[in-house]
Amino acid sequence: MDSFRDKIVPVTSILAGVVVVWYVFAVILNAPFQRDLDRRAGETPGVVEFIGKTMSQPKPTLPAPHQVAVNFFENTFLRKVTSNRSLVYNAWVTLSSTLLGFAFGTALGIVIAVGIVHVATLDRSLMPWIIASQTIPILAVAPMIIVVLAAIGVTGLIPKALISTYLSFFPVAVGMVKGLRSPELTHLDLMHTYNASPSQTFWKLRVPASVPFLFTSMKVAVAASLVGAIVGELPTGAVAGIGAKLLAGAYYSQTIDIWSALVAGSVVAALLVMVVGIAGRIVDRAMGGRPA
Amino acid sequence: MTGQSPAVVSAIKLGLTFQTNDGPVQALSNVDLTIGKGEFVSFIGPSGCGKTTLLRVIADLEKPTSGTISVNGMTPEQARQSRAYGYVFQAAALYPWRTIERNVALPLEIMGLSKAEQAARIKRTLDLVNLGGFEQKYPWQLSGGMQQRASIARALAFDADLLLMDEPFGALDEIVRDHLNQQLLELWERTNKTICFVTHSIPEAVYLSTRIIVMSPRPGRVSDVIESTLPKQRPLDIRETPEFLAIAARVRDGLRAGHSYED
Amino acid sequence: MTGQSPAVVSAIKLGLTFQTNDGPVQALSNVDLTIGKGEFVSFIGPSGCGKTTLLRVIADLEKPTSGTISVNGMTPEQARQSRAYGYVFQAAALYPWRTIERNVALPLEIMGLSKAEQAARIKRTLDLVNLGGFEQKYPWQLSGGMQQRASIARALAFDADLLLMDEPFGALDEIVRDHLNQQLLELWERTNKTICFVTHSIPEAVYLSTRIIVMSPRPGRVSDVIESTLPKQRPLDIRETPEFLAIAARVRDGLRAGHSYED
Amino acid sequence: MSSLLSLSSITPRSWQGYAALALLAGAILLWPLVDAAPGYGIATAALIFLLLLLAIEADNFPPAIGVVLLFLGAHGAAWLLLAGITGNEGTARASFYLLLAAAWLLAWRCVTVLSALRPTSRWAATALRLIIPTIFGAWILIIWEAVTRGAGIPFILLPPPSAIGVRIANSLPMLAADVRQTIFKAVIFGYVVGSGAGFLAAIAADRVPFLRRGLLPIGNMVSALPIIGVAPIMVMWFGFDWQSKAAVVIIMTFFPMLVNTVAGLAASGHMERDLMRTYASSYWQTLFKLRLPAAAPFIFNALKINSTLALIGAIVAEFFGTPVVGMGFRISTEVGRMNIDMVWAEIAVAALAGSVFYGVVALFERAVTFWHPSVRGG
Amino acid sequence: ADKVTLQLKWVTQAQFAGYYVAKDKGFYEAEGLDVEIKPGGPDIAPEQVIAGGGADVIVDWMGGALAAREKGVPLVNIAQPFKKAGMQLVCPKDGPVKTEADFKGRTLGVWFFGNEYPFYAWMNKLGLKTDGGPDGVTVLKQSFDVQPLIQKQADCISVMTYNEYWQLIDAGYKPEELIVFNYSAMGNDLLEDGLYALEDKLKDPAFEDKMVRFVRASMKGWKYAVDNSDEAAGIVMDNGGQDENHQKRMMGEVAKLIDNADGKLDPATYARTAKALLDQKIITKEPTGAYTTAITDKAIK
Ligand SMILES: Nc1ncnc2c1ncn2[C@@H]1O[C@H](COP(=O)(O)OP(=O)(O)OP(=O)(O)O)[C@@H](O)[C@H]1O
Ligand SMILES: Nc1ncnc2c1ncn2[C@@H]1O[C@H](COP(=O)(O)OP(=O)(O)OP(=O)(O)O)[C@@H](O)[C@H]1O
Ligand SMILES: Cc1ncc(C[n+]2csc(CCO)c2C)c(N)n1
Ligand SMILES: [Mg+2]
Ligand SMILES: [Mg+2]
Repeated sequence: MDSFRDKIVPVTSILAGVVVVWYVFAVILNAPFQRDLDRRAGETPGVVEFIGKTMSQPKPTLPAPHQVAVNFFENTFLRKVTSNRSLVYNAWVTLSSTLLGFAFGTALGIVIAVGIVHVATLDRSLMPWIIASQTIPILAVAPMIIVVLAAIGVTGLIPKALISTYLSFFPVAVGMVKGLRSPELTHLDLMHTYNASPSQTFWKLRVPASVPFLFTSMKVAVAASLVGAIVGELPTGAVAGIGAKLLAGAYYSQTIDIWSALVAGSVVAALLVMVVGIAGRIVDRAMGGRPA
Repeated sequence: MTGQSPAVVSAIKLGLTFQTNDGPVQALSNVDLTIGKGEFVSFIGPSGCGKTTLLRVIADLEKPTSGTISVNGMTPEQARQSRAYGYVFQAAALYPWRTIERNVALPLEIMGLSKAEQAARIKRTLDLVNLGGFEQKYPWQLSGGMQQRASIARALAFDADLLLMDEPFGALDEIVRDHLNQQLLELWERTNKTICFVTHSIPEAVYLSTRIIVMSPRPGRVSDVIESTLPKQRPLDIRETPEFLAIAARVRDGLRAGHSYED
Repeated sequence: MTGQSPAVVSAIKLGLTFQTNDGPVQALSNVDLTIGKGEFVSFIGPSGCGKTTLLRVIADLEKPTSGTISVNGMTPEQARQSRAYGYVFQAAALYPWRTIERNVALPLEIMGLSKAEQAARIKRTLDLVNLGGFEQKYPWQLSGGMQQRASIARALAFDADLLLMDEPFGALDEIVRDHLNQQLLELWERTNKTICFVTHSIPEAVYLSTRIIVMSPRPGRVSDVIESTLPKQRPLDIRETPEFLAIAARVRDGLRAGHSYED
Repeated sequence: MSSLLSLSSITPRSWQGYAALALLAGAILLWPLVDAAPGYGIATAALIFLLLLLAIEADNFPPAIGVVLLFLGAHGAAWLLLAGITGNEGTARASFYLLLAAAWLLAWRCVTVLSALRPTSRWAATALRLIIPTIFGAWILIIWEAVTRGAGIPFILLPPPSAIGVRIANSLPMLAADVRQTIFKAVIFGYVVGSGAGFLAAIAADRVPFLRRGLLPIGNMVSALPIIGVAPIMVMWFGFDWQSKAAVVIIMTFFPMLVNTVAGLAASGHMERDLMRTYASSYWQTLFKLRLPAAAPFIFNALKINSTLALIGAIVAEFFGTPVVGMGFRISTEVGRMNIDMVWAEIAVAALAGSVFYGVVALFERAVTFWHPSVRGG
Repeated sequence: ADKVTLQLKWVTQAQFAGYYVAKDKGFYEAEGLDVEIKPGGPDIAPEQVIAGGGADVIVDWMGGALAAREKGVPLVNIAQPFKKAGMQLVCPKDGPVKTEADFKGRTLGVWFFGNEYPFYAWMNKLGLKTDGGPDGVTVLKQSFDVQPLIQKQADCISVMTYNEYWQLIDAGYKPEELIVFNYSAMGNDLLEDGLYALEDKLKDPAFEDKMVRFVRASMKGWKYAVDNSDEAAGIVMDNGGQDENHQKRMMGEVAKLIDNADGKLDPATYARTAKALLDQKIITKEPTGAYTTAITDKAIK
């Protein structure tokens, strides 16, 4: 893989490209409303002035990058990290339930995959229902889950984490079923000749063989987990967290707030995925992985 | 020798047909075979005649579609479950995520041996196949022949009474091969193991075996069984004796008969 | 023969060191080598002495860490890009999602040959290695030797002027091997290809080659170069002539010298 | 008949049988089944016991008959139990649940016996493959029905499956319209475009090192653009109709495909790649002839995960402004109207559609990656 | 102190200022109550929360409450702090809609999730179909914000007097540039924020007494909030409200809906609400016992 140093130039130049396109779109998307405003105010600004105005609306359709950047900077660095307006604080709230849900989800996904691979009855009966469970729209049942959990006294982090779990176990389960079944047949035969127990075959062969699938799935799962945590914040009163910021932003049409919360969410996501990726590479290295 | 000692492998009218996308393939047909304790039996035959398949049936890696087979008086499955045999595959089948040392340790871990015992066996067998110094390498860092030797070491470390070896020395040069042949004979004599050995080399088969089973293809069947008249003690230069050459010639004839192209 | 024809492979002070988790491994050191057009050069040497590595360097699959090498007067990379050679790997490396036929077709598709030409070449080479009738099978449905033959067919179908063959006949029995040896010699004579051939069999090396390069390990280097005095026309029974045996003895001596254990 | 089944002669042959017998005894101790006035008729109760005892005794019959007895006994008893709760809602006592548990254990035994069968004909194998998950699923519904009605759980918290079934039957045209809007427009379009875009991005990143270094970290950022943040923006950009939902689906399905394709492209073996090098095969030839086939198991992973993600995405996106049709619209609206049965009807349809979708992808996977050990049988 | 859990219909904002004020000012404590206020959110249905045992009393709109009552959750209105409806439909003056006669063929933004009944009742009255045909209106399910109007995706949208209306003003619309159809002003209003508890629990005198004290303290809170709107907005902010100016403005508007803070239900509006729901088949039979004046009668002498 490439070193961090190798990545800086490409990442920054692609980001720069994104920003340029973003500005163009900001002007285009904000122009109609600006024209309305100007028409109602009876003004006819010049092109430059008009473009300037499209990029400084308080509630733009698409905020310009610098508006988001300023908002992001203020809410990240200029606020006490304990303030509930601080993005750091809100990101942390979301992150904590993400991580808990991700841990649950990965564990559950692995357990299900192990069951499916080892128990014929489960393979046949459980898988269709797991698939069905994933098509239940989470936002529709999240409130009911939270209501029910609250009724039995479970509140706080756990309900949100459970929604993350629900979303993240599936990629892990699907990937691990594939991964645990991916050992070469000769490798399985070898275990057979040793009369290895299922658990020995599992630990010594299936698990190592499934590692590439596991980490790939975990990248998807950690992202799904974050989405789950954010979704789970809404029906719990949206008190704190990135989801709460998004909701408040949406409710008051604070598009700049929405976008800076989105940026915060994306940064957290990218970091989480990178951490999983790095963990994957460390494991691969430790397993004697051959450089490409 | 066959009659008196109890049968380790006994097959009657064994047959195996694979179902493939374009019709059935009869890999074994009507194989009758008895191997006694302490025998060294070589299987030789044209490529694709069913040698590997036969070994796999003995090892319970493949179920016969007709006939019966017993190993140590049990079904192959029971024999496998009692860890009756060690198997050297035709391809090395090393686990890429384990170093050579850990690969050899694999069967020992599964048997639950103590760390000390594991270490001793690993050292002994790796030295035997001349891989000392490569313990910490991963399989892809070894040459083809070294990988094959590592897989032999792994099977020897397992130390079962029955050894099933599928062309273990195919990728080795003459010198190493001679060396390992001698080592194997020595081990066999010392431990009275029963060995089923697939090879393509006629001299190797003659040099090592008490009995040579010649197979022919389509469908795979036993076409000749040659009892060796060579003494148990076999120095390397026994290979120049007329007795040896006579046996070799007979094997060659049997082999040639099974081939579709005559030159 | 070496001097007069233009050099197909020319290596000067070639060295290659692998970096591994527990220190560097010197796979090749100070290898000087010139192979002329139309030569049949065999490489023989103990397991792990660098034969495969040398072939891989010629094929531009590995970059030397010292010295220089040219192929057809170009860098190995340019030679590879001009599709100067066909390569038979030590392991079969067949693609599991392709039938045998489609595996042999692979290089032909890449070269962009017409369907008719592809079909003709596939038929010809599969017949050559005696795999007619197995066109529609998948690799895992073949025996080890059949897989190896399929991979030989694939390389032959490619039909390059330089053939790099890494123990192509390792998993084949004597009869098939003799047959393929003859086929290969015939092909070589007819087409004036240059062939680099790794083998572990001394008779095979002597029988086939115009020159035999004996290598020795740690670090891998050329320890002896033996020019064959045998005529170009070689019936199989040439292997019993004193001349043949003399060359074989010299190779055996060279080989033994490179081995660490003396028996 | 009654002499055959006199209690003392009952001999179970499985732990499920023993447990069921114990539960039966418990049920007698804790009689009656319900608190309410009408209760269960004596005949009904006796029949329930008879059926359960028959099922417990089933293992003593030849397997073919035993399976049928297990099946009929467990499900007949369950059916009688459920039928009897009508008019007695919310008054079930421990005894009721014990009998239900006994029936469930026997159904479990039935599934175990069925799983162990080695059918000889293809037809029987297919039938078995369908029957086993069906029994499993049926019991989810039976227990759900029994608990919601037995314990009288408020309808607006969780309606019983029977009510949902009735609702589905009565609202077919509406459900069809919603499916058309959500699945046939937003989901399919978004799935194809999103998966395709993730795939192409992975190829681009693979082809151009500059993009690999730059695009992948940014691709990671797209991974968690939370749907609730993105959905309103997409509505803003692409309007109320299905296009904005498709856009959300594209964003949701992009990342799994990107990550899996990147991993899959690294999955081909070294020797196989070397072989391609010896042919001086071009990048694209190597890609199509080696690396993509080798990546197929990973790519199908993504396609499977995406098949359910796309559905969730489209439905949830409809919570944020839609025309007055669509599965997500219906769900959020009917929650507000306390028509929770309609909500579950939509969920059931979504689950069915998702399973079919997933199943189709899985069938393709088997056909395309027939050579992979996981398909050849590992 | 007796514990009471109150589930709000929406996030913390001045719409619920009375309860927060009552809590912060110690009015609940003075009645011997320990009140927990649970904020709501999108798609959280207070009816479900109370049915699941997660709350003793909820803030709900009459439409949702009566629908839930028919579905087996016997909700009873015990007080009605909001006398008027805050919902209205607004259209920009420079758009095609000037009067009710212009609706035909237009696209209108409506909130669902149980908030759509007044709109459908109104259209019913006007004889307009809502299926998107040329002689009816096209209905859009509107989300949290006022973007559909700004984006011109709808010709008119729903707003609350105390909330989204001001977002339009903030977005640059002047009040005189907007045409407002206020449901209360048109006499089409259905009852909004009321307090609801479960009928069977109310039969318990101890619980009833608790509710009497709760309503009394809550209405005291409302009165205080109406009289001290800036301070009330501050209290809302302290409890997690967003955007202080917005809350102040909201408080001012909410005050107009409270009238005199006695929480008494107006039977005429109740009857109209029930009839509209019946007309639209939201409920199938005339509700009985869906409200009680006993609590407010005892609470506010
Ligand atoms: N990728 C690699 N990384 C590290 N070491 C390697 C690698 N490939 C080969 N080696 C080492 O280089 C040496 C030469 O290996 P090579 O494969 O060339 O041997 P060889 O002569 O072909 O042997 P054989 O006859 O057994 O195939 C060996 O010691 C091997 O361990
Ligand atoms: N899994 C399989 N499916 C279908 N056919 C198979 C399978 N395995 C082996 N065969 C066929 O069975 C026959 C015997 O194969 P086997 O591997 O036993 O040969 P062999 O004697 O070991 O040959 P070699 O010396 O080349 O290794 C061959 O024709 C082969 O094509
Ligand atoms: C999903 C959703 N539903 C309704 C509204 C409208 N709304 C805003 S405030 C308010 C009063 C609730 O007590 C209502 C109904 C919305 N914005 N989002
Ligand atoms: Mg074989
Ligand atoms: Mg080699």
